Amino acid sequence: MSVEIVVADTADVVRITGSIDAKTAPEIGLALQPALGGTRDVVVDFAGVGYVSSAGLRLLLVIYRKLQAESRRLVLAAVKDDIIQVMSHTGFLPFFTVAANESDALATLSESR
Amino acid sequence: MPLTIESSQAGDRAVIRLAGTLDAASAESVRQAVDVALAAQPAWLELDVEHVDFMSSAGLRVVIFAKQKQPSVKIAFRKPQAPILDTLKKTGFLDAVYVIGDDGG
Amino acid sequence: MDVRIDSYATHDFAGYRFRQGKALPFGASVVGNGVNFSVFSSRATACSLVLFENGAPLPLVEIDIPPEFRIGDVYAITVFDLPIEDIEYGFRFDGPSDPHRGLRYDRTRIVADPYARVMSGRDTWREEPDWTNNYQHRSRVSFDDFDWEGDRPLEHHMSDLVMYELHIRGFTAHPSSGVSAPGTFAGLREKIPYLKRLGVNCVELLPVFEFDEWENSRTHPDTGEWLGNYWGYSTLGFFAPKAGYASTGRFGMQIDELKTLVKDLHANGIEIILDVVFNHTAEGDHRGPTISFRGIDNSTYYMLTPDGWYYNFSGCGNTFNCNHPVVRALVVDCLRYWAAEYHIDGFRFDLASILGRDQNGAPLANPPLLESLAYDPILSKCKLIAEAWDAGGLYQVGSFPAYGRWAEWNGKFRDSARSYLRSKPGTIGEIASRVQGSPDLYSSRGPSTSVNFITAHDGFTLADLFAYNEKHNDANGEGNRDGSDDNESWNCGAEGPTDDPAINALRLRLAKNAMVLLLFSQGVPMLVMGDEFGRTQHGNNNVYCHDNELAWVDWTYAETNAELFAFTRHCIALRAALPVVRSPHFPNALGGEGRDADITFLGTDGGAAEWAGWNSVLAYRLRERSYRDGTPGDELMVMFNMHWEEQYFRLTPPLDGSPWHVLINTTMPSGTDAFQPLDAPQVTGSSFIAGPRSVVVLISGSRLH
Amino acid sequence: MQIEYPYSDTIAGYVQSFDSARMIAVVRTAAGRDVPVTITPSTYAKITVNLGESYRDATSMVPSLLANLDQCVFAYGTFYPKGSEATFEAQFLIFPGTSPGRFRHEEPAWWIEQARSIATSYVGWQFDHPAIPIDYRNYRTYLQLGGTKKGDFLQETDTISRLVYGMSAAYMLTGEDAFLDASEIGTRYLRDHMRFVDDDNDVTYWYHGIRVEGDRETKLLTSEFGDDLQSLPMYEQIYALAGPTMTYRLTGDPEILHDIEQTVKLFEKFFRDESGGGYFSHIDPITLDPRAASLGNNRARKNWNSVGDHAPAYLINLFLATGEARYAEFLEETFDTIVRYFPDEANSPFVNERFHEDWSHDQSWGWQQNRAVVGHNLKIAWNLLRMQSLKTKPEYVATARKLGDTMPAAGSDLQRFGWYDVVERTPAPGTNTYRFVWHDRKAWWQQEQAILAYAILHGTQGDERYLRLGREAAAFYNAFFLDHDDGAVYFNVLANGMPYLLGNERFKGSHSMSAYHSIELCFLSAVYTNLLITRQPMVFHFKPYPGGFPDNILRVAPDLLPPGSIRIDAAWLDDEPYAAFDADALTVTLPADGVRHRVKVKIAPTTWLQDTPA
Repeated sequence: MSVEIVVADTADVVRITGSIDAKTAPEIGLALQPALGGTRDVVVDFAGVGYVSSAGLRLLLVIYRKLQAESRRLVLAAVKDDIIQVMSHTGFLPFFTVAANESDALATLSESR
Repeated sequence: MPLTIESSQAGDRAVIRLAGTLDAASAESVRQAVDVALAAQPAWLELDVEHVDFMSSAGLRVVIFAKQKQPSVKIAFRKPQAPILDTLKKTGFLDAVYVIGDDGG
Repeated sequence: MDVRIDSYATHDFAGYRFRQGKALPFGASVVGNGVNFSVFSSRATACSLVLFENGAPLPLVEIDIPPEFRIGDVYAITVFDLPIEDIEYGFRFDGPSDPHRGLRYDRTRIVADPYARVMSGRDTWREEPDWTNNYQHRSRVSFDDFDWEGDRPLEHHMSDLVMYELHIRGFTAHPSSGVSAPGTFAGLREKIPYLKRLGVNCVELLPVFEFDEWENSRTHPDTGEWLGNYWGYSTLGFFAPKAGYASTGRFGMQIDELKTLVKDLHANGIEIILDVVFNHTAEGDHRGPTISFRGIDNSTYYMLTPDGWYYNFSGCGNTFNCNHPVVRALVVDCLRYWAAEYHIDGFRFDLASILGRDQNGAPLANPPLLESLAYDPILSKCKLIAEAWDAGGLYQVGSFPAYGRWAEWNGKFRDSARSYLRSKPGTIGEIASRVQGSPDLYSSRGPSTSVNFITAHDGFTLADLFAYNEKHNDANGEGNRDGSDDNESWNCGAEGPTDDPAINALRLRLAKNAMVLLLFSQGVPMLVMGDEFGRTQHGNNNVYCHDNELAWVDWTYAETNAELFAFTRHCIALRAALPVVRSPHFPNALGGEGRDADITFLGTDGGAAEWAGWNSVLAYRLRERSYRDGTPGDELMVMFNMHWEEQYFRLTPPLDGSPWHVLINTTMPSGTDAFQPLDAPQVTGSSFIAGPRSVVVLISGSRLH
Repeated sequence: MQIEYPYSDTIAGYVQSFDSARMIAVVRTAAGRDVPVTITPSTYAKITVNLGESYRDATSMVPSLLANLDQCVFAYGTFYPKGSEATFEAQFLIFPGTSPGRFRHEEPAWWIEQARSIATSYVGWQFDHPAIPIDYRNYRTYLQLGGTKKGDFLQETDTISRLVYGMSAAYMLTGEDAFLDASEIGTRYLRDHMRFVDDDNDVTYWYHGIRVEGDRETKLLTSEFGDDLQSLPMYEQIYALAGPTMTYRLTGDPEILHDIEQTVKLFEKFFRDESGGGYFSHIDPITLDPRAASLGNNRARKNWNSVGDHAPAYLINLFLATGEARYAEFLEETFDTIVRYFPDEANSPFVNERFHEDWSHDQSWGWQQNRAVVGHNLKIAWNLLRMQSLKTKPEYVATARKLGDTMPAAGSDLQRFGWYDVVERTPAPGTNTYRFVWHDRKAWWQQEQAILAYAILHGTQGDERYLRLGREAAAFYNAFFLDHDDGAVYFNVLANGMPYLLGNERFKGSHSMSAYHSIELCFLSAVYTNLLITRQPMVFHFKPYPGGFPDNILRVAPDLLPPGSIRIDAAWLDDEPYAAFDADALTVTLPADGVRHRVKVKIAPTTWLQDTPA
């Protein structure tokens, strides 16, 4: 598991590699602090994510709620289809804006606003 | 160049020899010549157009109209020049008439 | 840093750190950085907690719970720093094995937690299990958080419900369903727009508590068809949703998937009622497997004969000992859990009469369980619906101990409706009571007590009811011996499918007649999935074991039988539009003091009704109670002609003097067999001829303009 | 005089009351007369069925149907004299729908399926499709009642062109390839055999037809019809364009457009009356002179066909396909001329149809004298309202409504529904009835004009009376004109609706029939009913050639409808969803990939009605 934070001009981009589950969620949570602590919109790049467990989905929702409370926006990029399926069937999907890849994600953020 | 019209009768064959330019103006006189020729109920109406340099659509309509009025008559063009053949094609009339050369075809 | 003083371990074993746990709540719950396990057993001598890595054949560790951790009959332990998503757990109990005294402890077995909120082992529907595994149904730790976004149970008034009974798998398993996750909660969620279109506002799900579809599974000797426990009336864990019903069950996310379904149903105004089976468990009789209860406290959880055998009032081997205080508490905890955690709107209790038997099986005058459910603070707005009979011969339709709360599946509505629809002589009087909401049965409770149905999952489908005289259950592999022989069905002249247009037209008309009878009767109508477009089971009236097209909804019927669908939809919309047919009060059949009765039964000549047994024609005028104080409202003239010839009815003018309009006439072809009030054609004459075996409903009132 | 013998007739109207004890229903006719209709035990009833549908008996539903106030019904029965009265006993009833205000012909697929059936009949009859490939060499003008050929070897331009129109329209509705083949092959056949390209005058015109004799064919330059002998009638040239233009809407074949443009040139050069306006009805075959003495009573004349028929026959379709301003102007000029010269309210509710050069009325001509073709009046009303959607002018609406309001009393059958044929333009002295000129039969194409006129009158003017009149006309047509035995529609029925099958009127193909009006009716009824009245979406099919239409713009507006009333809801390219369309402009931008694609568009009314129950 690894987390990389890139500061793009419209938002902070968080690139996660590995699974997001009960084991990794706390570390990921910590690693995200620089981005979450800020004031800008956040893009989470899932290109390197193969599996998201219940705990992982919960982490994402918590992040979403935090940003929402600060009227900041969260976009998930490059999420694999089977993960999208799971998120859809467990009702997590509607909370998130999803983009095909990082650049699309940044584009959506710059468009609407 | 004015049009000269020369009619003759040979057995069941009426021949009208034309020379010059068959334009809209001269079409009316050709119409009369054709009417006369057909009055004798010939089996063939032969139009010798070897020396006709130009044949207007009006001239052609005279012939087509004649054929329509007397379906039994066979119509032949003798030695049409290229532009005339072309007109016959464009007007879809070629497959309704016979075209003959020197041999009398 | 964590400031809780109980957040540190006192004990250590094989690298697992733990301390004395909390006795309540029962089951496994996440507390800070640990997981608390609590389990009851009154006769065990020792208990150990067994932890597995997901799916592993052998345990990760087995922690003997120190004697000092036991308080009363409850063993509780908190284990710290567990990777909760990656482990399964169970218990091993030591204790006497003396079957004749009802004691069946077995140290060689690992048993599941009765309070397990997630169970693994059957994560994907019909995926062949590893039979060598000695711990088949495993408990798992769950997340209990969910973002409800302000949802809560809808609390529709009972009398406003139109219920729709469905089987999670059967509803969308068929390829024609066109959903992305066939046969799952997610699949049903994709069909919510369809339910909206149909107009139902409540779904009743066949059992969704974890069960084993492989229980007693076999292959049909002739067809080779897999036969198993498809319906699921055999519970493994009362707190765990069926993993195989969740497309995400293989990831252990069934809780979120089901809660999402509930949230979306509610968002669309549709309540969700669960069919719950507390009368027995999947452990069967003494020959059955030891899964949980038997190995934890056999004589507490089951009704036993004096010499330790299992009472079998359920017809399924054992009988859950519901009126034992401990078991009663489990049932109450369970229902509270589903109502509070899943926002479930109500429960239908399978063979509920068993819940009114004492520990020796004798019917109780005042069954504590039923009473405590009726007065429970969390369940106070939940629908409680009893299947008011059991397999032990107790039949309590109309007499079920209700405490003013309980509704009943009205089996008598089903029986008399079926008899009347096939023109059986002598049914006219009873059907008159049924259309009023069965005051003869529920006089003290009101029509909302009566859940009216003509078909249910158990028995013929509506289409088969008018296509078969006999059951055809050979596909069940029991020589056509299973299933009821008393179906009150009529094949209309040919057994099964036919090309005869007259017979097919009659069958369609009878189905429409049935829909009117069901949806225009006082009480709570219940349809079964697929009946709205003529689903067939080819004459099979007991498809409990079929996970195939026999039991699934074939959605192509929605096209081929669009006519019946459109008609049903019309009737449901009319019920919603016309409060007069879903009154919370029984209509008053007596006039007097210058006011008119709410309902008047009439003869074809407009005079008094003919109640003689030979008569198969029922006509009545039904009006809103507002007429009692002289305020005009809706008034209906309903004419049931179950006679094989057309019937002439003399019409008397409506009370408000306005003309009659035709709302329903099942003699008419599709599109003009039912109207919404604003389109209803005005009646031209002072009499009406109802076609052979048809139903006509006329309306008058302000709603028309 | 009082009628003292039993006689049979048809009553059409709406149930006012029904005494189910005596089985007597009172039916109110369009004239407002209440007729008691007795239902006897032997009375049978049926529901109107479409071509291709099986018989639907309604005998068992009669009491239910008659119990509906204002239920529409046709009753054929017998008047039995009884004192000064007469009782009417029904032999059979026909119900055009199974509840008041519900008409089967308003079902979304009704007219589409009717078009499919008629077109299928004709490709079978004319070309033995699908047994052998479609070849117009086998086309014959005359078809017997059952569709068999009469054995003549005459092929008429305008009749083939009408069939081509029918096939193109049927394709646009159904997307069936056979219909597109028939229209494209037919268009090519017209070009190869009927076209006269006149280079000296730089115009194109069309032979009246050909007589086929083996591999040679005699071209028929001038009309063979009695009305038009020895001349080139405008009417035939106009109808020569009907089929090709409709085909062009589907394919964008530039060759077709060229022929059309050259023919329009012919109209402008030789038929147009530069001084007086409008177009002459005939010109001399040789001199192309409208004033030639040889034309006899057709000399220097103008009539409905030469002035007005442009619009419905090809011009509106040409504008829909090209969107070119010059055709819009041509249309405008056409309708301005109509509203200016045709109405004759001082003398008659009917328009005057024949004119001298100076627009003075010609009321001595041939059979027409001072007589009215009822259908032409309705056709004018219908087309004025199409034009109204292209360019709004109060006089268009006024004239259309005037005709729509006066025609029922003057030209329709208020006892049985349906529309008459040719009547005197002025009532017989001392009466207010416009006498029938020859007979009281009802021709299929006149019904078409009424159905379309009142459909569009209601659809654009929203007046309930027009809806009723349109429904009555369509109910009569669908109840009596469909030939359920042999296919397609009858030419004529008697006033009471029974088919009239004698002489020329037995034919399924003739110089006026040939699947033109019957399918035009299906096409436009489907459009007006679905898109303007019941507000249901419709699907249309096209198959343009790559690079055919300028700028690859395919125009899919089905007809001239009120601006903003419809939009493209979805589009498919070879059945794959396709997004490159302008919903409100009703255009699809075709891919420039050099491939010929099937284009399907779903067009929906801008105000969409949800399906019941609401």
